[in-house]
Amino acid sequence: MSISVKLEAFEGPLDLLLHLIDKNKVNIYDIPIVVITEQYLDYIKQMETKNLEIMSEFLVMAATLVNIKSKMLLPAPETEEEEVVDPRQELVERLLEYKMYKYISEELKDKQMDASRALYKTPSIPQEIADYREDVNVEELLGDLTLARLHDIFKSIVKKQADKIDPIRSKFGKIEKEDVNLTAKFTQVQEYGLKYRRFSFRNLLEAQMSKMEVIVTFLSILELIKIGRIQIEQEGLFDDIIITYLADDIVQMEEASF
Amino acid sequence: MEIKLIEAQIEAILFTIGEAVELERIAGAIDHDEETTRKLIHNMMDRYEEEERGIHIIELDGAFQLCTKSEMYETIIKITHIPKKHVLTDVLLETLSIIAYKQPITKLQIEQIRGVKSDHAVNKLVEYNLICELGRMDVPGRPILFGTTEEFLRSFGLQSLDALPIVNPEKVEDFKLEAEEEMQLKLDI
Amino acid sequence: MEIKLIEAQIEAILFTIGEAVELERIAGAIDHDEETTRKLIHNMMDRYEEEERGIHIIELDGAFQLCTKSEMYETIIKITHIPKKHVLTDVLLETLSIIAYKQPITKLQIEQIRGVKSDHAVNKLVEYNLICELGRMDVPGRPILFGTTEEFLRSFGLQSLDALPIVNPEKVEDFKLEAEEEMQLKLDI
Repeated sequence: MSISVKLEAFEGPLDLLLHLIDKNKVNIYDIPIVVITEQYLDYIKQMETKNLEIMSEFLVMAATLVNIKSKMLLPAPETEEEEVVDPRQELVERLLEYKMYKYISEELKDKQMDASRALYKTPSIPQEIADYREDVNVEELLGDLTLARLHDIFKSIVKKQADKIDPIRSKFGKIEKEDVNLTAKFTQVQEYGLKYRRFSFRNLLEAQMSKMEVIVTFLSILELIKIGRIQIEQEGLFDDIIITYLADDIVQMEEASF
Repeated sequence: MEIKLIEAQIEAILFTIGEAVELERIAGAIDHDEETTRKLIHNMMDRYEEEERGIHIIELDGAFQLCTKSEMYETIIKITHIPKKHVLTDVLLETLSIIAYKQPITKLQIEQIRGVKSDHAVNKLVEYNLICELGRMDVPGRPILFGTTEEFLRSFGLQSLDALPIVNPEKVEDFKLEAEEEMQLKLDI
Repeated sequence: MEIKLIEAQIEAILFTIGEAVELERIAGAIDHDEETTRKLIHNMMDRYEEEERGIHIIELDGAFQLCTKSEMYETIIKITHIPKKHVLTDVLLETLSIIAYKQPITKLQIEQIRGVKSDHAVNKLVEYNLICELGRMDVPGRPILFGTTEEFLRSFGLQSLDALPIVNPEKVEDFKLEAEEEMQLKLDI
């Protein structure tokens, strides 16, 4: 399922999400998270941005979506007192707030249009008056400012600047965008399953090279659960998940509902 | 005819200075207290409207400025070139809306709402003099707090921040209904 | 009500342009012949006088200009002489401290340290006579170098820059060279 969207036409992850919600004509309070997540990932896959910063912003949202998606696939914990919070709630609130500001900015745009039709006059203060410049009383202006205080202010700025330099990131040389192919990963995960039959979820994730690979691997697992090709067990909360590969062959991406 | 004279003085001041003049300064120049001065100016404002003049007085956060009425625009551009104002992109407008409603606000807070880095937008808005630094927030790192300027009010035809368009709860309900209708539409198919 | 509107248009034109506008141009803008336009303007001139306004229209060799009446002169002088309140805000203090300890420094370098555009702060500090231009840096664009004024030193009871913990006069040249090298480096990239 590929969606044709104009690449990089979005201001950010929230903007893209709103577009997808709009496009799918779904209720913002009831986002079909699976569909939207898939389309979202599909979109960022097409993004050819070399700008790591922009890409990472979109990836953070991808992780959020996958997180929500996984929470929704899991059975809700049976608690009596606590009301079960929809995992989508926080995202919905953010989206609504963002949507509100988009609406306001449209209103402001109209206001600016109207206001730009009012014209002003440049000052016409007679030269001899304009030439008059009152003396600023520096001493009064500085008040009880001491040199020590001025130095403190300076030091705090210099310190702040030093803090800004991230010791880890500043050591990075060049970071290149890697291609994580969803179709290939989907097949790869099945190959892994066919080989090991019963394996640890944690080991599988640890074998992944990057965050993007982890995300895509995780998505593949979810998909394989959905189409009944694997089974999972977990002894206790936060224990490792053991995956059993049930099938004897491998399905291609097109056959699955990705 | 004391009042006539004072009004003439106020008109002359606003005309000469051309920019927004604080009530305080006008009051000082005409030698009256601020309350009286404000009343006088408000009276003048009404008269400018009644008399269907080509110019009027606008109020900007307690300061006053003379400018042409917007209906005059077409005629004026016929004989003089009006320099274009900065065109604000959607990104800038969106960032500006957030700052206008949430001020004082830090860059980080803006970024949390927008979901994207906003350095460029914030810097551009500072450059256009639509926002300015208000000081620093008293938390570790002491981030800069931003707020809107007088130029912002002028550019958007707002008397004060109170005149910002209000998003009432009904509007939010509308968004919801809209979304639901869209949903219904889908179910009907 | 046609005449009212045309008069408003003429007022708006004269206001916006601020200088003398030839009858011909005004006539063209309001779409009337020159004779009619002249009559209209003369009517307006009479009215401005009758109403004892602060501004009036003057005729200069077939051109017209809006200006304040000469009786208003005293009031205008008064307002321009009303001292404005000067305050050293956090923004100004911060900028001042950077200039004090890093001088000579360009605006760009200040902005790099502060992370925001600082034109406003720099201009204000110059206006307050706390900083001044020291010269220009010898790189493309020849940016202005800023430093503190003698007045600033005097206020702190300092004899010279020597007394500032970091900077001394000999070092100033070094800093300047250093800065120029850095600048050059950047341009080379």
